[in-house]
Amino acid sequence: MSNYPKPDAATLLAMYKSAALIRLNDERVIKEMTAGRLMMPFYSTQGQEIIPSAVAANLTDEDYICTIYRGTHDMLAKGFPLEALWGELAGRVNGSCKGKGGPMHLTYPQKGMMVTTGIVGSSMPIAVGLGWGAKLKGKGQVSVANFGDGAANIGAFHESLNLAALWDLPVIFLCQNNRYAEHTSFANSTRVKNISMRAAGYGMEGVTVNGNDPDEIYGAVRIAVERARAGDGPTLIEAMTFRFNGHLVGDAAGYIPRDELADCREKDPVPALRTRLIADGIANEADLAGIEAEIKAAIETAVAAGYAGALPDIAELKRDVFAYELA
Amino acid sequence: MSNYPKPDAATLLAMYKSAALIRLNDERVIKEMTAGRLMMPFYSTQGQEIIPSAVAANLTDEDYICTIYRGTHDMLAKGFPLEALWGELAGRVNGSCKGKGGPMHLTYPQKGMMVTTGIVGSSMPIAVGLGWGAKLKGKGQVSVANFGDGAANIGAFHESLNLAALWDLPVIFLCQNNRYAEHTSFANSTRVKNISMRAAGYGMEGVTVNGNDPDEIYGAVRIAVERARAGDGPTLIEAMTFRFNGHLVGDAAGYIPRDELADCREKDPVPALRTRLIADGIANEADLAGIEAEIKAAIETAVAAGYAGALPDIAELKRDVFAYELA
Amino acid sequence: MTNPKKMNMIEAVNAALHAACEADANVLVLGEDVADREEGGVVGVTRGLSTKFGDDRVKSTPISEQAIMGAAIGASLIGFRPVAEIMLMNFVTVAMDMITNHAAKLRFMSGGQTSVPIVIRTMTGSGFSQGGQHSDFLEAWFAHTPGIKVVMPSNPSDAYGLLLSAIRDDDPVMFVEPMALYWTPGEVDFQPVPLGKARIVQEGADVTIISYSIGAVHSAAAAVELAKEGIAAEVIDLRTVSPWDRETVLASVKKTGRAVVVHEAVKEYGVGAEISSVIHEQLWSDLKGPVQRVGGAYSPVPFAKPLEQAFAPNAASIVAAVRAALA
Amino acid sequence: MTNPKKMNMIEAVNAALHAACEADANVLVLGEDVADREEGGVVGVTRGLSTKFGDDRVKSTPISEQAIMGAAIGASLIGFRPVAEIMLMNFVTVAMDMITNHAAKLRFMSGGQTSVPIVIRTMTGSGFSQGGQHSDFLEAWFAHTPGIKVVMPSNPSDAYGLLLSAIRDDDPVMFVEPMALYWTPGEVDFQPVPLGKARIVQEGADVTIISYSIGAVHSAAAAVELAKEGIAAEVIDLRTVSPWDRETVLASVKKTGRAVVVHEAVKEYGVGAEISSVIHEQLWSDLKGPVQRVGGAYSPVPFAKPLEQAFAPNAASIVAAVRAALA
Ligand SMILES: Cc1ncc(C[n+]2csc(CCOP(=O)(O)OP(=O)(O)O)c2C)c(N)n1
Ligand SMILES: Cc1ncc(C[n+]2csc(CCOP(=O)(O)OP(=O)(O)O)c2C)c(N)n1
Ligand SMILES: [Mg+2]
Ligand SMILES: [Mg+2]
Repeated sequence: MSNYPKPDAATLLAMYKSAALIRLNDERVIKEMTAGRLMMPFYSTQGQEIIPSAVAANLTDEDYICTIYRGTHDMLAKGFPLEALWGELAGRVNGSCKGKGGPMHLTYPQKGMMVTTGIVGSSMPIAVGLGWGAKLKGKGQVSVANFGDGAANIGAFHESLNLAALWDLPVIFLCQNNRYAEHTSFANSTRVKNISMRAAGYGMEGVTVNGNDPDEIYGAVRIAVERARAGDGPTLIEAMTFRFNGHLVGDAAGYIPRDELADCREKDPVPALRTRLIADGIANEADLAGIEAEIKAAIETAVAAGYAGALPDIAELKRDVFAYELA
Repeated sequence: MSNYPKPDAATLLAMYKSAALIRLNDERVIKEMTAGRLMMPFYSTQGQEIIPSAVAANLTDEDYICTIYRGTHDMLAKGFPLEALWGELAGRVNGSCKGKGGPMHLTYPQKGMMVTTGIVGSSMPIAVGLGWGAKLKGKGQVSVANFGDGAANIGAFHESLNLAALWDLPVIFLCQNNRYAEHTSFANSTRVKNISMRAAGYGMEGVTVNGNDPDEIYGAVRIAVERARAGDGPTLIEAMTFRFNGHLVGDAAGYIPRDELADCREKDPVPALRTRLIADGIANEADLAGIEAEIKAAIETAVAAGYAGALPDIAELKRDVFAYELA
Repeated sequence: MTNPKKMNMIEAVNAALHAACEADANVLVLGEDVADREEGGVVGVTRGLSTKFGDDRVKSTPISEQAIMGAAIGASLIGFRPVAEIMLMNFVTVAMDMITNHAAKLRFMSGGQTSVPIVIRTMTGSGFSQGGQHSDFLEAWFAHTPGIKVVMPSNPSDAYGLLLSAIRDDDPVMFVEPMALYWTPGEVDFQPVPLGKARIVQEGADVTIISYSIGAVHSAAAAVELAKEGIAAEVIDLRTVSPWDRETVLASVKKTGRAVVVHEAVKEYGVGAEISSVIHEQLWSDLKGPVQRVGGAYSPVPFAKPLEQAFAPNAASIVAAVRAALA
Repeated sequence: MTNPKKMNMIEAVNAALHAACEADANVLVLGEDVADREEGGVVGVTRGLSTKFGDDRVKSTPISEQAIMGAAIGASLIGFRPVAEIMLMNFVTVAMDMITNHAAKLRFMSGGQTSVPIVIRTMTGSGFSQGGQHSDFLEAWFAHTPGIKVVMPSNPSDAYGLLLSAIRDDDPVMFVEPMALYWTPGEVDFQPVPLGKARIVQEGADVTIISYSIGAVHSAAAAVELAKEGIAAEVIDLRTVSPWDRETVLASVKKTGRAVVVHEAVKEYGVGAEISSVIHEQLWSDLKGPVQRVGGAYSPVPFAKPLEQAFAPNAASIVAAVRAALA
């Protein structure tokens, strides 16, 4: 990985802005839930912020992503509008899905966020289809399938990687390996040490990188994106990371050894990147404090705007089932 | 493979008997179909006889197998009674399944033939369950899942191999790679050169052997069976072979290059084994002619007995749906 | 193609696919063996398409139904209109998640931001001695799934016209082709047939027989028998099972006061139950007796001929149900 | 465990699993996170089982529903009685082939040589803001599938008794646990409850309300409302949806002359249609009006609270349907 293309200063700063937004927004969501103002299953993404920030740094609005219930980080990094997010979490009509999808089905096609699924593994077959469509359009678009370590053991993974490789599709299979699938540790889900080695079984490039290391994950994604845009086919990237807040809000994660938790929290990638930006002279304390203040302000505006939206009319049950409204 | 355990003379002779039975019976079935006396989808196993003969040489009646619609070779090798087979093909009550299953669902638990499925890939998850049960019983039984090259690209393959490896189950995944899946060539179904390399992705042993070479396939199966009985877990064996008669009776296989067909037919493994038995002095022409005559006679008896069975009573529609008869 | 022509349903579906690909460059075709390299399908339904429209638009796939459906769904999200083949209806079971959790729901869950204009072509039906895993009619599962339409033609002309409309439709459509009618010739006028509109096969004043697919053919035959007894049956071919044409059905039953619903699918919890219930709910005071239902037996489809024939409805069982309705 | 005890459904199911494992060493439990290493399930339904009965009999699995079902089916073929958990009912969609093509059909297709005594435990239901892919009631699919039973308890005592009977049953059972009732306490008497027998929740002479699962609870609440208006509703909890207790239902409706069928599953093509049809067919001359149906809206389950509430039936909508039935 030493020979990986490295993110330049501007890119690192952009990645930090994205990571900070994801972290601060995630904390804000949990605050609303703890206060009992938001009722929903919420899958915190704290600890995984660097990955989508590195992905987004390599994509344009024309590129597609599919993600999972644990996907607000992927969405925000790619530019999901904050108000549309908060409106959706609040189940209001100003949500991107008019409140009909909720946190597990966030969608925003204008920026390529095509599907968020609640079914483990199902982001992959659909991302293959987006990659097929992208290849047919011939504009060099890329399709990214986000999924977890647990999803790597379900059938959809196998069929998707094989087809994408066979058809030479511009798809990036991004396994965010946070070591746990609900209560099951990675080691208890498969005999292999890492998922990326499975790529060989499909004739595909595969690599495992530290997803919390901005350089490693940025470089791996950049190479995969270039390969995809060049028409050289798909890549499987396994980004090692960790989820700080258990499976979903309310899960105390008693099944995770305390020292493992402590060790990971200590290696929190977001403050680490912040420290690095200052150390490398890319930004100073004041710059970053300013950025964070801006982000917080933007989030507060979005929270207020989200709740301000109207609750959907019952008639919405008859809309969007089909193209026409049901009688 | 040079260091593989080799079949002894008696075993080779037994394998030939099995292969000859499968070949002669398959020809007889096709004769009945051509004559219009049997109406059914039939998936000829001609060309693949050595594989199940080598498998059976390493199993006992206590071991389990699951196979697929193309499975009469696997069934006969493991000792499926000829009359129960012909009764089933004829849809008569003396068939092993009382005529209710037919050629795609041959079953004979007394000898461990637990499931024949018509769904690609589905022999594998069930064989995993048989392996789990075998492990719980602790009597050293082995479970063999037969499937084709095309089945190696469906989700059930992936989930089954991962679980069998994780649980250290006594399962042998036997991919009978006959180069085609219906009309699709192996090369057009995946980018990889062989299926056995996928075993590594599950932390499982995997090997590709010439399934038409009695020594290679016997040795590979023997090693896998010993591993399973010793409690050392599953194995993926890819046995390279060829189907002589297209996907099913009636398929002219126009999608197979003629020279490929000719070349494979020329390397017909059954006469090849016969020649070898004589060359190695394991049997002489008269012995083998006698054996073949016996087999033919046994088949004729079974054909007659099969048709002699009664057609099932309509009341059978209400039986075996549940343990009790429906009202 | 404008002047009417006699052809069978295979040819009609093939013609509709050609017309659709010709008319709209966004129409794609995928599935196992569908390209000409694989002989354009196991029975030739897609023959000629890849040669005419190219291997990019018409693609054979590995045996990976989840990936097939995912590829179709993903491409449909970005402007394409894929027609995906699931060879036999029983194989939808390995792709149910893609079909029911995704294709049917993405429009609604995204609040109308995305849509899935795909057609899932599949064939099925008993009568070919294929047994329990290759013969099922499962339309009731999809009719019970909001967001997907179910279309079931009974003749070549409807097959052509309905498939054109299904491909042009902006929502997912399950298009079920009855194998038993594949080789029955009929006059095809090459006109689109609107979804959701039933066809009155024959007018009659005494009783209404409501059916679709192969059931409509048996119903027409039953009507001929009934006519000999002086019973004038009005036969309605729903053509689209979901959403079904309530106006036409209710108007007819209002006139006749008696109804019989017919389908080959298992009677219990089948489509007939919904139609029967609605008729009772809507026409209580017009009904002269309870709606009768004719459907497949409550059992898997058996192999043995006498059982297979007893499993499915036929003209005689429909005539008997009509007599009961008139009693 | 003999003297009655107050507990909720989670505790009751847990107690039944303990009792079943205690009583029969062939009872096995498998599924995602079911072992104590994974905290005995995401809501603790299987807590304590692996500690008490060992990690061989009680196994957590990777996220591989096809393999989970295959493991259960395979083990059941050789004498075990596996209880397999599919965490949420929507996830049956990735294992439908194993359940409907295999578990439900193997006994019949093998002519009674094999059987599949498994229980598939799953939970579901709207009301938890989980949206379109985590809330569906899909019992109609399985009721339409010959060879598998469908059991749907509405209270802790029935959950305990029905689960015991389901595990002892020699055929596959889909056991659906309503999440909305998980935490509702009730008196449990630890007696087995026979499959196929409904329970008369409350007697009444004016109208029969037929329901099950969460619907039975709403129906009982509706009956209380109706009583205030002087309407005496007889409330029947089917408990087993397939096969359902025709005698009890028909006897009641014969008495009341009016019926309403209630379930949370989508109304169209739902279980209510079958029950309504049979009542009309069997009790035509006893009926004072058409059977009414109350069910979920024809739409995916929405996220936004007002929509989610409008989607599902409740006491008010049932009361309205009863008024219609009495009109
Ligand atoms: C097919 C299916 N099975 C089970 C579940 C329940 N479930 C939701 S998330 C999850 C764990 C997934 O773990 P992983 O893939 O590692 O992603 P992570 O949650 O760690 O990001 C499970 C089992 C599901 N949603 N879909
Ligand atoms: C899930 C599923 N998809 C498609 C089919 C139709 N089909 C039957 S056999 C077959 C080809 C299987 O090829 P392979 O696995 O190589 O086995 P072979 O027939 O060559 O022995 C296909 C596609 C099926 N039976 N099941
Ligand atoms: Mg994970
Ligand atoms: Mg093959």
